[in-house]
Amino acid sequence: ADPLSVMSFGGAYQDAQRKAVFSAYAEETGRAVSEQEYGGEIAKIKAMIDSGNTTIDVVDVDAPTLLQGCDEGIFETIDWEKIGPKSEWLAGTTSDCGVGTIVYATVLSYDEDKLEKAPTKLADLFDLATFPGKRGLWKNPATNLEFALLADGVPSQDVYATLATPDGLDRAFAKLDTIKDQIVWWEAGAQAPQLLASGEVTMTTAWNGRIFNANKEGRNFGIVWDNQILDSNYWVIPKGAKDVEGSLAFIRFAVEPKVLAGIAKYIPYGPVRSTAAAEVAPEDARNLPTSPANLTTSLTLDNAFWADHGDEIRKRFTTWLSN
Amino acid sequence: MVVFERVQKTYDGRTLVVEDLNLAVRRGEFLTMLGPSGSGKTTTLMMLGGFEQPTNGRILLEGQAVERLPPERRDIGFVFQNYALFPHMTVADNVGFPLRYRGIRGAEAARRVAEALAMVRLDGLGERRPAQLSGGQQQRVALARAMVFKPKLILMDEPLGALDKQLREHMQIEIRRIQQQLGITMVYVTHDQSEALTMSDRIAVFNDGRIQQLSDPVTLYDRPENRFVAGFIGDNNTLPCEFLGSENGLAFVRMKDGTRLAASGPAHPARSDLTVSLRPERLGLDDAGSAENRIKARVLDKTFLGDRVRLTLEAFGTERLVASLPAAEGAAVLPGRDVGMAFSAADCRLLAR
Amino acid sequence: MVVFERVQKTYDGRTLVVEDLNLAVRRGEFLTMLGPSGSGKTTTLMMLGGFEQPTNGRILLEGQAVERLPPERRDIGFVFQNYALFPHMTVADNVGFPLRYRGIRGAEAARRVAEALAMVRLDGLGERRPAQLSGGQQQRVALARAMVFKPKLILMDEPLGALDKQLREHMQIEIRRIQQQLGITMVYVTHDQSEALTMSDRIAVFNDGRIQQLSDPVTLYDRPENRFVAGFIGDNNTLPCEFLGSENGLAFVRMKDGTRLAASGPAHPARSDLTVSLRPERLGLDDAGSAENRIKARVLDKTFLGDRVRLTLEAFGTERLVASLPAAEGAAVLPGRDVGMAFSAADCRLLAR
Amino acid sequence: MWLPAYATRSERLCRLAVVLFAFAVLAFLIGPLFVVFPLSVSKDPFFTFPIREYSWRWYADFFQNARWMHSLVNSLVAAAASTLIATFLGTLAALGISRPGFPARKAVMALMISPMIMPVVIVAVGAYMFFGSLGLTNTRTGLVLAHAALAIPFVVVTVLSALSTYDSNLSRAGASLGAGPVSVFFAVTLPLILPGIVSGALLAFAVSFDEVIVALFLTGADQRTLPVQMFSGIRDQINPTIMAAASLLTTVSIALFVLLNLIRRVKRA
Amino acid sequence: MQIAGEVTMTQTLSLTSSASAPNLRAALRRAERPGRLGALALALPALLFLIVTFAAPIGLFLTTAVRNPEVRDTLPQTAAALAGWDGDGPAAPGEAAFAALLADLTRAKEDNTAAALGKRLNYESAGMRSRIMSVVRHLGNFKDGALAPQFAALDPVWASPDLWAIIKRNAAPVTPYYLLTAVDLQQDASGAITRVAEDQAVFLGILGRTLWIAGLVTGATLLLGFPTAYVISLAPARIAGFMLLMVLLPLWTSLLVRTTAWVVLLQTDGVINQVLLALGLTTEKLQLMLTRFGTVTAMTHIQLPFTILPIFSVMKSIPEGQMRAARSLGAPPFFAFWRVYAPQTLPGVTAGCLMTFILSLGYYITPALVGGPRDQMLSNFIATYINRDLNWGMAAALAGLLLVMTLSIYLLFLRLVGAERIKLG
Ligand SMILES: Nc1ncnc2c1ncn2[C@@H]1O[C@H](COP(=O)(O)OP(=O)(O)OP(=O)(O)O)[C@@H](O)[C@H]1O
Ligand SMILES: Nc1ncnc2c1ncn2[C@@H]1O[C@H](COP(=O)(O)OP(=O)(O)OP(=O)(O)O)[C@@H](O)[C@H]1O
Ligand SMILES: [Mg+2]
Ligand SMILES: [Mg+2]
Repeated sequence: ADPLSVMSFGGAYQDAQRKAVFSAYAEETGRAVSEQEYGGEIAKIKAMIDSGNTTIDVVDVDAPTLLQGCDEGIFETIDWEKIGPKSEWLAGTTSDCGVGTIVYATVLSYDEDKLEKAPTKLADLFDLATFPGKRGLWKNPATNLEFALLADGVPSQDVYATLATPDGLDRAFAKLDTIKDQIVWWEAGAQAPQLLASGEVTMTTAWNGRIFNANKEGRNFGIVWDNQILDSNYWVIPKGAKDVEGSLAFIRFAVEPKVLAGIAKYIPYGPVRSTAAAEVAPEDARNLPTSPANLTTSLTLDNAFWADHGDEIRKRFTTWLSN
Repeated sequence: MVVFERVQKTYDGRTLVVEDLNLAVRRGEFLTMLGPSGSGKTTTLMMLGGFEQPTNGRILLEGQAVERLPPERRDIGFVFQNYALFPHMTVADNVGFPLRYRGIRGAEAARRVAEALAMVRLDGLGERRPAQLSGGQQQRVALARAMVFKPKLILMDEPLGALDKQLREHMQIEIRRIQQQLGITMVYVTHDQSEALTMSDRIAVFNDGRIQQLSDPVTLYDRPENRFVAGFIGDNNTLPCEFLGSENGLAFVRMKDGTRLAASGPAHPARSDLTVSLRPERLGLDDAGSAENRIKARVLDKTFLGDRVRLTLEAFGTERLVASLPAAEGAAVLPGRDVGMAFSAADCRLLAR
Repeated sequence: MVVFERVQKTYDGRTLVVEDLNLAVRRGEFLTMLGPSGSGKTTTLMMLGGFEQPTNGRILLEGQAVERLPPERRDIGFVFQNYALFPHMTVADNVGFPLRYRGIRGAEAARRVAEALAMVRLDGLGERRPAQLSGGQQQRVALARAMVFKPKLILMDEPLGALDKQLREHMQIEIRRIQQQLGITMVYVTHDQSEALTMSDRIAVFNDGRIQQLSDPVTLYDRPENRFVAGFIGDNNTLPCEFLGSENGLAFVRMKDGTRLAASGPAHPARSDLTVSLRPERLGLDDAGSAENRIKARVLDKTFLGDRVRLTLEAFGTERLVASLPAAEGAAVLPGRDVGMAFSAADCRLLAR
Repeated sequence: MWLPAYATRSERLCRLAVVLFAFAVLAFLIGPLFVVFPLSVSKDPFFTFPIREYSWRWYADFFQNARWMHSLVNSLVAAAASTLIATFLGTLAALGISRPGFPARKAVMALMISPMIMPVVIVAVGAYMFFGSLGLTNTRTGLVLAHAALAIPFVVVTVLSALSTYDSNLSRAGASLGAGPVSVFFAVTLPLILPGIVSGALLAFAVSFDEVIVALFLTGADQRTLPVQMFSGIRDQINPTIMAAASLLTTVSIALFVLLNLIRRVKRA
Repeated sequence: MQIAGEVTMTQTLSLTSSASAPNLRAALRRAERPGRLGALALALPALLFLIVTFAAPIGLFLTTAVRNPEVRDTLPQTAAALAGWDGDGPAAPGEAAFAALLADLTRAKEDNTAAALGKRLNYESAGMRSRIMSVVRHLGNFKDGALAPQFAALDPVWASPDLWAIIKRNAAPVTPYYLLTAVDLQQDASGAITRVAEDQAVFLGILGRTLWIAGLVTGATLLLGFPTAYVISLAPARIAGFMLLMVLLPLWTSLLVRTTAWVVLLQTDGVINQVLLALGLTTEKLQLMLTRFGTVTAMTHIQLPFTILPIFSVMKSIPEGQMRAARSLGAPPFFAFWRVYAPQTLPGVTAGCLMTFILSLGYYITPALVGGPRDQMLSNFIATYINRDLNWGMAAALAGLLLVMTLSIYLLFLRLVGAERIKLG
């Protein structure tokens, strides 16, 4: 059979997938996986489908892409019969067109070698008095506004309701204002550890996997799990894929508890399938966002909220940045 | 051999660069087109070479109209002002170029090239590049290249313009020699009157897109047909006058101050706008010789020119007149004094326009 | 007014471009530096203008050494070969430029500019740009600009080189007129001998960084001091000869074939390398006049030159000789025949080197 | 040369200052081209100075990693193809434009040059949309067509400038000697403007080989070019392999540049 | 015979009458036509190629700035039903409109077009997307009978006219929405054009920023480039040749490599900070990366050759005699330079500065990699709108804005300098 073409986000994440999933799949089925990578642009997937020549069989997408693509019908509908019981997935990580794979977190991180006193809670991000220095933040309103409200004392279950009101939005921006001139913005996931490594910032929000990896390369970065924001990735099959059955078979393999749990060995992204959690080695589980100790104050990103309000809030965010 | 019939040419649709050209080139002659810059000489040559189309009129080559004939099929040699040698080819390749397109190759071609190079005295330089040659040598290569395929007609557009005086005079003699030796018809363009006078069988004087006069050099100099030709070739004093009548083949005119002069020229000039034209060197000191005209003039200025002296004179009332005397003869003339001058009727041309 | 004292100049530290220049320019005179290309004329002028430093020697301006004086403080007008008009300024601004740095502004400046433009006959063109003027007009602007601040000295480096012949002759007269009218001292550079002869009070002939002769035009032409000057100014036949002795102020020489000629020149020339120099136009047909020298020669070629005829002769055995006769006189001479020629001893210069 | 002989003392000082300034500017121009070299041999996976340990690991990664090699091949193929198209079309166009009597020369030139000044994002997005409707996105054809369009002005400009020093009398001479228009072109014109065409082609190659934005939009995973690979490298996964790639690219372009100038110098001499 | 005679007649006629100007022009045109067509034929392939692969795509893309197909294509029945409804009133439209909407959305669900519609309507009013999608999700739950209450039950806003007015307004095939938004304007419910709220007004700011950065870069290149070009023009031939090579070399190295290099230089632990620290010029590391300073510096570095080369070529053509003349006329050195030399370099300065300004307007890579959020230029936003939001209309409107600026300066360039004067290397 032709190799199965799989596209993911590249970097350490894809390295982990390769080790835990792709090679195992090839070994087991005899069908090679041809890897592609992309930056998460939905436009890329759409362009491929529009060109009438869908060359990629399976894509790893983030939640907003899943939502938008599903609505627009650019993904094949998933026949869950062939994947497994939906009930084994965490709430909100199943969809008509996508199968949740891992959960990652946006967390607060710092360089333990450079700081005398380590931050312990999210609110420390906004505490310039105790922790002077630059802050790295993702250049995107999502997560930052949530962090702002959380740090301002809004309970996680009320965050989106608050954010939906003009007052709540103002409150979030006001909180960000308090550290605005200390912020260094990053855009790509790899920049956050780079900011820490180059000493550009004292602390930064970051994707937990990236921090983990930096530590593997000899850094000593710390993570504050308090108020982490969770989001998940999904396997989807782009419309018009040549071999839908084969794609489904691959996805089924990829989310088998053992296989899925294997990813955590290489990158600390937690499996969304509850039956997989049990398969994770305890020494790896510690680093996962989904480990119970880390989950106490977490917030799950509401992508529907951002689909509805993202446009407006992003404009406001852009203006706010420029002033 | 070549006939221009009512040829007109415009580049911009407004002004005629060539106005109405009628000209027949004879077989074997050396015809020069002489004229000031912009008078349409190059344009005429380009039309003959096939690089420009006449806007109106016909050009006949050996009796055949050539409008439809592209340049490469006209079999005319052309020497361009800057030689237009192909810089990427050796001298031999340059000269052999036309042979290639005439199916002449190999030993025969080599022989012809060597012959042509020998003709212009460049034997042994065949392997050089044009850039390795002096201006005069490049000129010879261009000549050899235009001759090597034995065209009946060779056109040259100011071929010596880029050379210095000495080399130019030398090449004039060479070109003339080759032309006579091979009996080629040549149409030659220059704006240097002495070059034209030296080399040509006939000269066509161009101005404003028209041929002003077409004749042999001596006639051109001695009997110019209009004021332009008189002024363009050699120095000239032009003085307004009035026609009185003619007698015994001589014309009589009255100058502004009433002086009567005997002149040569057309018997019954119709125009009112008449002048006499006097060459400075044909004015001599009044030595009681046989000259028909004698006048008194005041010497305003005297300039030393080496072999000659130039006098600026005032005569016929307030007219300025320039005379050029041999230095020895002029030595005695002093500025501020009056002097008697004489000249023959033949040297005093009555001209219209 | 200007004195060069043992001035030397080298650009590269190896060859002396100016070898040993001693020259005094008199107040109010028109002094021309004449010489072939590369003879150091421009260099000399540049040193005077302050644009180059002499390597050795002194230059005195009005008795003062000027080495330390930058060009803008020398108060010398300079007309450059390509005029160096400022293309971004109007003609009036160009001419007014030097006034600005002399504190002359407003109405006074305007008056001076208008005056200068009137002097060069360019009234009313003040608002044009240089690019909108013809070559001759640009030349006048350059002249006006160099004069407007009334310098005592004006330097000109081949100011007419870019103009065509007619315009050049016209401008020669204009420049001479202005110079005489204002009584300015002028140092003028040219390589055109006729220009030098026409305009100058004195001419310094340069060659190889040395002044070969410094005298007035007539002397220069009639009595060249060496072969270079004789050859450079006017046409010339140079023939080797042997010195026999002098008598009554005349020198006698023997030519290759033994012919004896009377010549003028130094009484006791020391050198063995001697020639006589004969100007073509000083050779006449033997008319039994008073000329000291009479020879027989064979006519090889005759070329028509308009007002004159050029004869190529063979004489003194196998020597080539060129003679130039008035067209009328030469009409009877036929190539291939022998002809008698005559010339005076004064026109036959005995020269060393 | 640096100074006229008549310069005053203050002028000399000023001039000295300006000359020093100019050399500083030249250093500013050249210096940054070389900072990538040390980083490419640093063992650290982050771009930090001073370098703690040296290693060739990133070069090894570059040459062993199929993705980098694949993108390198993609770039070479796409650049070669678009160079061919652009050189052919651009040279023809320049020949036409340089002829006397070319109609509407100014307007045509303005259009021909415009890919050079058009913000590349607009070109990229336009091509992305238009080619998408033709099924040309995510194909090498689409990328090559777009790159050829971007490269044409460079060819046109260089060939035109080569033609401007070409004496049209040479063509006339060729014709007068019996060669037809096509023969004249191949025997006379082409050899003489060849240096211009070659430098045009080199520029076209460089344009395509270096282009990021259009390639970002038009290429799918299979056609990804080296610059795209580097771009995502810098943005998404800071990885000194791009420093190795950058060092190699810089070395190659400097070598090409030096070679080109040597050829020119030899030709002139 | 007769025919031949006639031919000569007409020939003679045309000859004699040809002196008059119009005929002359016609004759000229006739004589020149083959040459013109031949020349055009050579350029035609390239022209067609550029039109197809370059001009047409851009043109097509720009039209999406006003295209408005979503409502028209997805809700045809609703649009028809709303045609007669008076949108100004306080009431929602009648039952027919609800029925039509339901029918349209049922089809849309099948066709997968509902999301695009939702997204489009969401631009006009936040939340529209989820309202539409929730109707779509609940399609199966609608029962016979009055629809209005059932809709209101899903979301009360369906009972108000505002939402319907938006649908009605966007039934038109073209919309000014994107263009207006691109200049921070909006159409309110009544159709009047007003300014958008302060915190939504982004684009004029970005436009101004784009112009300002391009201006800064132009100024900086001129400041650095002019003296450099001057020195090169003075230098002895060999050194000048070497200096020119140094100017040209950056043009040959990859833009990406140069930008990467600036990342390395500018970052907080980067070369510049290290050097400054080592020299003791600063005690604290400066934030250079992700700042305006960094962006302008990197862009200046990239643009500098484009400014230097035209200035140099003009300076080279100024004869040395100009300065000599000025000095001989009495101008001291500085004035000679300022009044005589500098003005003559203007054509080169104009060409270089305009070129740099034009090119700077379109920067994307450098601001994206070196710039901070306040340094992102129009191009970056265009790309984001495509890549992240799939919002073609907005991208096209911003592209139109950028294009208008670029083209106006390009036209100025063509007027003042001319396309023929562009030289490479
Ligand atoms: N290709 C052309 N397009 C437009 N006008 C032209 C062209 N060639 C020549 N002309 C104009 O036609 C006139 C005659 O030009 P032509 O070259 O025939 O003159 P010429 O007698 O050869 O002059 P010169 O002695 O300067 O070479 C001039 O006014 C010139 O400007
Ligand atoms: N700036 C310079 N540097 C080096 N050599 C120079 C310079 N200027 C002139 N020369 C050399 O000095 C010699 C004399 O030059 P100069 O310009 O004085 O001659 P010229 O008599 O004015 O000649 P021309 O009639 O050609 O203007 C020439 O050999 C020239 O090459
Ligand atoms: Mg001509
Ligand atoms: Mg000189």
